[in-house]
Amino acid sequence: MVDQLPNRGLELEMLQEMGMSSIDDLFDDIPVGVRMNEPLPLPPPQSEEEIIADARRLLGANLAMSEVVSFLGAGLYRNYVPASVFQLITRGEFLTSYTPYQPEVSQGMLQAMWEFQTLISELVGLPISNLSLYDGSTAAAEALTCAVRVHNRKAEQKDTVYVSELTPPDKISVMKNYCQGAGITIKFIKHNSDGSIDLSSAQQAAGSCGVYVEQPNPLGLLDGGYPQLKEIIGDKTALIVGIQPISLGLVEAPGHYGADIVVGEGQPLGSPITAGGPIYGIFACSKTYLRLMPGRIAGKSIDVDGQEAYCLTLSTREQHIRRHRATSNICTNETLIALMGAMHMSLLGPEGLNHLALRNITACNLAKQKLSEINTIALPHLQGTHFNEFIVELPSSAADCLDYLDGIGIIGGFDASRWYPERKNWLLVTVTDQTSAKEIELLAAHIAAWSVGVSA
Amino acid sequence: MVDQLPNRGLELEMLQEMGMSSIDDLFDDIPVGVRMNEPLPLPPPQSEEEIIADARRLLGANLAMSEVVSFLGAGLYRNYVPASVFQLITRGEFLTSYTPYQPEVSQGMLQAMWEFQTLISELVGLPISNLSLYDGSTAAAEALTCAVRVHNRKAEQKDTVYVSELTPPDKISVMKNYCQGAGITIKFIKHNSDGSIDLSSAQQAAGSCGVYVEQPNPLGLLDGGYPQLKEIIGDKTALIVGIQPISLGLVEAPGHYGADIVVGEGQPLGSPITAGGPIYGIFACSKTYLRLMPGRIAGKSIDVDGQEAYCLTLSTREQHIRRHRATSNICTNETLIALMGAMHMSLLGPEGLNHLALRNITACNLAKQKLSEINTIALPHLQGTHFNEFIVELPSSAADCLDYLDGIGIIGGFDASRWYPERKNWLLVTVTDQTSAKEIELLAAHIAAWSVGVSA
Amino acid sequence: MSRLFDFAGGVGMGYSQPDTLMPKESVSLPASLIRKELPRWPRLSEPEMVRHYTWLSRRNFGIDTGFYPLGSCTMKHNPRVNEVIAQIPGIAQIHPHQPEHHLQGLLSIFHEMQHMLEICSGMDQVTLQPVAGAQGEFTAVRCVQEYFRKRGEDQRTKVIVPDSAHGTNPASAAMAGFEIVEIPSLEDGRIDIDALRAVVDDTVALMMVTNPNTLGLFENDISQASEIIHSVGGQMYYDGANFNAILGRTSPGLMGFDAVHFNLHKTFSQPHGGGGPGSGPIGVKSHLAEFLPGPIVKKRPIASGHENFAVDDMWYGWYQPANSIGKVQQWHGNSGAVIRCWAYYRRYGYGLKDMSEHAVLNANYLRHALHREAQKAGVTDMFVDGATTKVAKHEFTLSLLPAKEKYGISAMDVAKGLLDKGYMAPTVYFPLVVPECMMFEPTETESRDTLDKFAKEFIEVLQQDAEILHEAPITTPVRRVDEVYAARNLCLRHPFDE
Amino acid sequence: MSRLFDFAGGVGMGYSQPDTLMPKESVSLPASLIRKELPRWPRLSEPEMVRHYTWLSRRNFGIDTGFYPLGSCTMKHNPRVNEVIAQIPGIAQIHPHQPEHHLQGLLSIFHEMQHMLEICSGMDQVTLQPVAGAQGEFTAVRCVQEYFRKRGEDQRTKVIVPDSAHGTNPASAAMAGFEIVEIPSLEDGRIDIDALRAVVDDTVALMMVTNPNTLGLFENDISQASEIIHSVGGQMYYDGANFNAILGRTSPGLMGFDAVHFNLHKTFSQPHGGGGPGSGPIGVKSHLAEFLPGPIVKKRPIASGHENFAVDDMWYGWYQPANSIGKVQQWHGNSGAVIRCWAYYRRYGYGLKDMSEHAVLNANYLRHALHREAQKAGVTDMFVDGATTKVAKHEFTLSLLPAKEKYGISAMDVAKGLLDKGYMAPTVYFPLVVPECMMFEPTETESRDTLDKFAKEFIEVLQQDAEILHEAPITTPVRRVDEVYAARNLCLRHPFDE
Ligand SMILES: Cc1ncc(COP(=O)(O)O)c(C=O)c1O
Ligand SMILES: Cc1ncc(COP(=O)(O)O)c(C=O)c1O
Repeated sequence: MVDQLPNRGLELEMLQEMGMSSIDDLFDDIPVGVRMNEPLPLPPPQSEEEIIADARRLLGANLAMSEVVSFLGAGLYRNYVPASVFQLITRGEFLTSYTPYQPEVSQGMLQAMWEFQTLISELVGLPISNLSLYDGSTAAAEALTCAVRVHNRKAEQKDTVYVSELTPPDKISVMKNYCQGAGITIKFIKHNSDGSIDLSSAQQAAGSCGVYVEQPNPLGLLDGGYPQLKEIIGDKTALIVGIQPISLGLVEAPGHYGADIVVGEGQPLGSPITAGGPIYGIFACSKTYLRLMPGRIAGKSIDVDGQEAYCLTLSTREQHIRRHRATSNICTNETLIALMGAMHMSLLGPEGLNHLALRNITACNLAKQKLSEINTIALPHLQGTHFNEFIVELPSSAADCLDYLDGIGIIGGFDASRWYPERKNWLLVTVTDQTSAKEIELLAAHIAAWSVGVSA
Repeated sequence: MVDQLPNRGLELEMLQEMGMSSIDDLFDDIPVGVRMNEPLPLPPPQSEEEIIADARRLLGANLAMSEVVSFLGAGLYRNYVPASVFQLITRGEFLTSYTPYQPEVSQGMLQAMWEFQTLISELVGLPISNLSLYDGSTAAAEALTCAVRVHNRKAEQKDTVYVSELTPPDKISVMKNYCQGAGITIKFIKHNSDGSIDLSSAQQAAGSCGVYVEQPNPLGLLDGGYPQLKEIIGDKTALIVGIQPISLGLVEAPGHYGADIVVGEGQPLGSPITAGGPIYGIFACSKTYLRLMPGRIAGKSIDVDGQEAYCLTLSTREQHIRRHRATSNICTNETLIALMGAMHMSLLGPEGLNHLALRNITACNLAKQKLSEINTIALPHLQGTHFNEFIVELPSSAADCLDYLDGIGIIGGFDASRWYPERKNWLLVTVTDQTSAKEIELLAAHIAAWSVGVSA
Repeated sequence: MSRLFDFAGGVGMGYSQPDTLMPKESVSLPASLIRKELPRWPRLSEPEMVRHYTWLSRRNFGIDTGFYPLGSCTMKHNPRVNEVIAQIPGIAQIHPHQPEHHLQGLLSIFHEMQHMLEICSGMDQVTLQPVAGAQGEFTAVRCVQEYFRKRGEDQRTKVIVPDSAHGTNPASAAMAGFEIVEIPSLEDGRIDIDALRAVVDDTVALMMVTNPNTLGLFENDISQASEIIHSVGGQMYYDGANFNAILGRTSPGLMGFDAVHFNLHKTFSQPHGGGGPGSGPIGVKSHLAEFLPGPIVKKRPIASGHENFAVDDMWYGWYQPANSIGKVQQWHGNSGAVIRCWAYYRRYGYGLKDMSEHAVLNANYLRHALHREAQKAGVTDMFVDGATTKVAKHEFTLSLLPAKEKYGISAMDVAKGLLDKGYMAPTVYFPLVVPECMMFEPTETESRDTLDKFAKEFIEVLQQDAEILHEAPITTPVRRVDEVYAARNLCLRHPFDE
Repeated sequence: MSRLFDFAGGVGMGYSQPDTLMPKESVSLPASLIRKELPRWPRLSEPEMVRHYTWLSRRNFGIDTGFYPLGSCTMKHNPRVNEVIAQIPGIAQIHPHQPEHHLQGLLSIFHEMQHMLEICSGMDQVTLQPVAGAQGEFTAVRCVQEYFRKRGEDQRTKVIVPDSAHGTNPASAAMAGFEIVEIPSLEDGRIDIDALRAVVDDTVALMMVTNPNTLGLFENDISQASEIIHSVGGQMYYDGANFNAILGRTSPGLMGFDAVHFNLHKTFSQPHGGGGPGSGPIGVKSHLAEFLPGPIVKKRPIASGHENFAVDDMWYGWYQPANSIGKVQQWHGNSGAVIRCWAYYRRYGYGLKDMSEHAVLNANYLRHALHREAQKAGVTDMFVDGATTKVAKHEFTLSLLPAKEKYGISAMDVAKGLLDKGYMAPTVYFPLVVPECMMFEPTETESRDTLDKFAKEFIEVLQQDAEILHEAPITTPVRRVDEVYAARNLCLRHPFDE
């Protein structure tokens, strides 16, 4: 079959033109000792129809969140990506391009990148945005090392950064991997029992290279204390805020209350969850960090005729120029997914973003209300403001409750003891713009039934 | 919401610039007596998310042939359309264009049309192909009227055409509607009990304006007698052959055995069944019919610089020029679907078409073999050569059998008594390249079980 | 150039297929039926095929690439979610011969669409079977024909068509066997009531009218025309190609029509790339309903045992009109198009009225902007309105006759000049009543910015020297194409090595 | 120009949304948290948005629009069925925290991919977590680092990298905290075994090698290099960016490597438009397996009660390596990319060998054709091979130094000239060991016709006058872009009215 190999059947002609007589001639530079002499022990090739049938069978065996009632979030969120976004992102000119090394024939992608930077910059309230990092966790990790690069010389607490103790362990694990090579110590900031940040604990971070907190925090809480953080930690310590981008349709942009770097998981803006990737990491910062930040940046320039034109810029930070002194090793990144984000943002507009945020928070409020009516469970942070998820304290383990709900066909949320092992009974319930009132009723009813059962 | 109306919210500004003050001003030319004064009694607008949810719910309630075991064909056939075809046809430049009135900016579509014409011309063995008619039935109907336009003056049997008696009644109904205005009488040609054409009956068509037969015929039979037809009916009578395009990967092209016009349902080449539309009608002919044929034709030309260029041609046949003397009233047609056909043909290549035909006929042979092993049923045309469907004679009504199979989740075929009312027990069983051996086993087993039951 | 028949390729096919179920050798055909030579199709690998059609597409203009003010064609944006919906297996993989209980979702959507079109048009019964506007016309004409046959009024052999009508109107009526009586229109394309009166008698079966007419003007004498036709026992047919102008503001029913077709692919946005597919449902008043092609969808109570298949509290079933003309397409029409148009309708609901209002707003605004820019640039001597009127509906015409007479610049020159500016040209030389006609239909999906920019650049084109404009277009994939050469040197397929 | 921030639009949003579940007024936020001004995002209706991004796309070059011989990037055709598969809800709508019994299909595919990559690379355990090649490198370096820490060999602080290595190699090793020892390559980019010997001692943790090297030549001394490094207790790392050259012909395992990364997005064709996404799994020998990031998929017998969820006769479960370095991405890597690459792999199966053979065939043929056309045209004085060799692997280099010296034509000039011919330029000025380097990688998905045509047109470019070539490109959306201006006048976002 020709299929993907247009020269199938022409091998001999081509070889003969080069004065060779067999494909083996092309490989005789491989020393005999390292040659693979047996065929690859793999199954035979499949046709497109067979592949798609197998894919449908295997992936069809997965339980897609779109096919059940789900309250699982914890960092990745059910969302809706407008149909036009998929249609446009799969245009071959976008899909099958690569890094725009030749700007003259890559203006479309470069301009889209530059527009993405602007959209993110406006979203988070900071002048600089890159395009883009792998995901929210690596963006957070790169922000920490970037903060150290910028502040370490003058820092009182050298090689030290502080991170909110609520940060999910998997994210902390990524941070540790990224930080250990540079000899950075990660210390933790405490939170109060109502979930809000312990400002006196934060005080201890002053003089370190950077502080990382999340808004909303991993318990789903919007923390009204953050606007004081910058003053507490001071100018020489980077305030790094991890955000859920949709929330910024309602919640103040961190750049407006002193954040120096804003990072986050871009997924809710334009990308399906896709089992956790490909998604894209948001990274924005103030001018101070520009030359030591990681990742790609597109700049607006002119061509030889003086016409508006775009190109990659500040590449001297990057590995292909600076090699081992680069600000990051990132090369292949998540541009195409970020571009989906740009398309989604373009369609939303400011009011659309605001409405999307309102859909999340009102659904969350409804869920809080319904669940708070159940006597056998508690909402430990009921008084706090949540964006789209919150903790429910159960009368028995969250794992048991999730099992029970799973039997009914409901994904009830996230077992928070996977993050906070001592919190066996904490269930993190997530609602998004995709959650219906009926689904909330259903969850409340079944949690009530289960909790009455275990309480009895 | 702006959504599809970019000027939402700008109405007043725009009106004022025109010296108006309300939208009503734009409609005051509508006489009071015919104004609609109440709002349209329709439901409120829906968001994209709500529409898609409703579509999934409603269309999800349909039983798609891709989700069950199906042997239903009878003119429309389960097929596979390569993924790249969908991806390319939805490129906005193709999707959102219209009739290429301005050839300078429509070269892509025009060239694709011209290439389609060539592909079809090669497929059926005739020099001319249009692009395209609505479906197979209207193509057949237009072929009849075209034949009369061409031959009537010299015809011995004026205003008369002959059609195979096996032709499905719905298709005959379309033919009648198209023919009646021109005063054309449709007479019928008989078939022998083995399903083959009765050549002596065909003899009677000599001197009429045209003869319409199908290859494979509606019983699924390939008729070895057709190559004699042209000689029998003579030069002054158009031989019109309706084809299933896939079969021509194996079966002689009608143009090579004397057909003057070849028509057919394009669907199996590049288009999903889609409940019967949009699909596309194939229409090809010899030079004799060119100036009196229906539909669009693209021609190769040059531009003012002498460069290769394409444009619509021979439009003087069409309604927008010739008005009531046009060869057809067709205006909007099925170009986009025909283009899917062209893409599919491009990917298949000659060998791919041949293989696809072989997949059909071998699956059909396997099904015939398995079903012929069942004692309680009969295959009345067992000795004939079938392409991808055949008649099974059941011990009781096909309708009953289909009901029984439906209960098991199998679409068992087509109740041929819907075409031939006296044949209550005839089931038309269709297999295609999409049918698996396992499905054939399943059908055989369940038909056997049912027929034993009713025979007992 | 990328040419399909240049791809000679390797061996095999561009997408690999599973094996046959039995060995190829097992197949035996009668010798007379064996194909001796396979079609001389090209051989493309998938990468080549993708690149070829991508290349072709990039040489094509669509709404997605720019403003497409092609009058009479309603080139509005095609929402992309509709394409997603049309790929759902519950429509794409449906066979029209499946039993009703397999198709309740489809049938309920059909029913909803019939109902919606009945409401919007003021008709009593709609069928979705015709697959394009012209087929809708033919279908309706056939129903009227059978109506009169049943009444024994066989003398009604004539169909009246204004000379400004679209070509499909007379063509469809002629196909059904009617004699066409063309009546001249007034200067503004409107019906000449006196001319109409002069030709009517009891041989008239039908009058076909487009309203707003092909100049974009509302026929304010329409009730009178209906009366005249009805007074001699004839029927009134509404060509709904311009339905985008009147939704929720008036209806063919209110104007006295007996039958109407809809160009769903225009008004309801089914993409019809390159010329189709379309969908041309018709609606009729109750006296014509028994003649409609079947099947039509009706609802009824759910039979017991069928509850599981139902999508709501009613059962949707096929229904055969008593004296049906039979079929005009072998299946159920362009169901896939109907589904897309349903999705489009759902987006607006009762707001279809807003949609029409914006279409009319945009058309009037563009007309205003063109005059405004002409004034600003001092080129008011180049064109005049195709018809004098305070307001147009969803489209309007200009006559470039002054430009032609003064500067030798034709409507076609201007059209080609617009191509160079990155626009699709408006419809030219139609309707014929307007000399050097250009017909503009912006649709509701264009922004004010686009209209303003277009108006400016239109005037820029007019300001070019005639000699330069004769050379246009120069920036397009090819330059002016020689259509005469194409007709004289017919090359309708790849010649291979003949 | 279409500029996103020019769209001021009407009111509202470009796609309509359902209402909120509770009235907006019910929402109360602490005053300090209320956003005062919404982002100054543009307002586009769907038609405007579609047109804007369509316009942008048409100003971009991709494999679909033309030959893309960008060396080191393996720009092969991206089969479209893979995109369809990646949209199936069973991957697109999957949350990584769902329990194993929700994900048996996904896990079985992960397992199949781990297994296939183990076979192709000769490694013992693969993880799919890293999301790009560079992250794969970093992950492997971290594993090696922990390996030595566990063994108490803390003195191993150095990583050896040939100067021809890709920038990510030293960058990744440095990120992990290693000191980089760069050794000069031989003229052909191959490892200088003597130079290597000179630097090794027991402070060496790792050597990173690309084979075939960045000049496209196979390192025939690779076994020797492995021996040297292993003899001092170090580890060998294989940069798999060039894996497309050797599948089924040799493997990193056979060559003595301990760890390897794969650029799935290159070799297995995950589309990475504009620069990504990628997928960079790594494979290691058993002694490193306990350090891999988790989770990894392992199979085991099905526990009773779970049969209904299973996709075959085994259970696929997550598994945490004993001394895991932890995570390098928060979830399970780029699962969506892994699925596409799985679909790609299935298309070839054991025929992955054919794929590599065609990649190498095409590269050698193109190299041959370039020399052939140069000969024909008599321009043999413009370039020389980047390295003398009988055969190249999947890519090769030319040096344009002669052209530069004789005619003042630089590799960059030629690159820009190629853009005017409708091609993407090869990689230029990399690797640095080749002066005025151009690096060509045609991949297996290009036809002979394309290679022949490109070779001809490449020579045509060389035949242009230097002055003319300095002006290239002239047919592209913009002309030569001033990168210095961009860096000096940083404009990294829309300025609004600042
Ligand atoms: C006024 C008018 N009537 C009828 C038609 C015919 O409709 P269709 O092209 O769908 O057959 C058209 C469209 O071209 C039209 O513009
Ligand atoms: C030789 C080589 N090594 C490593 C890499 C880095 O891989 P990635 O871009 O996937 O991070 C690349 C790709 O750019 C490469 O060409």
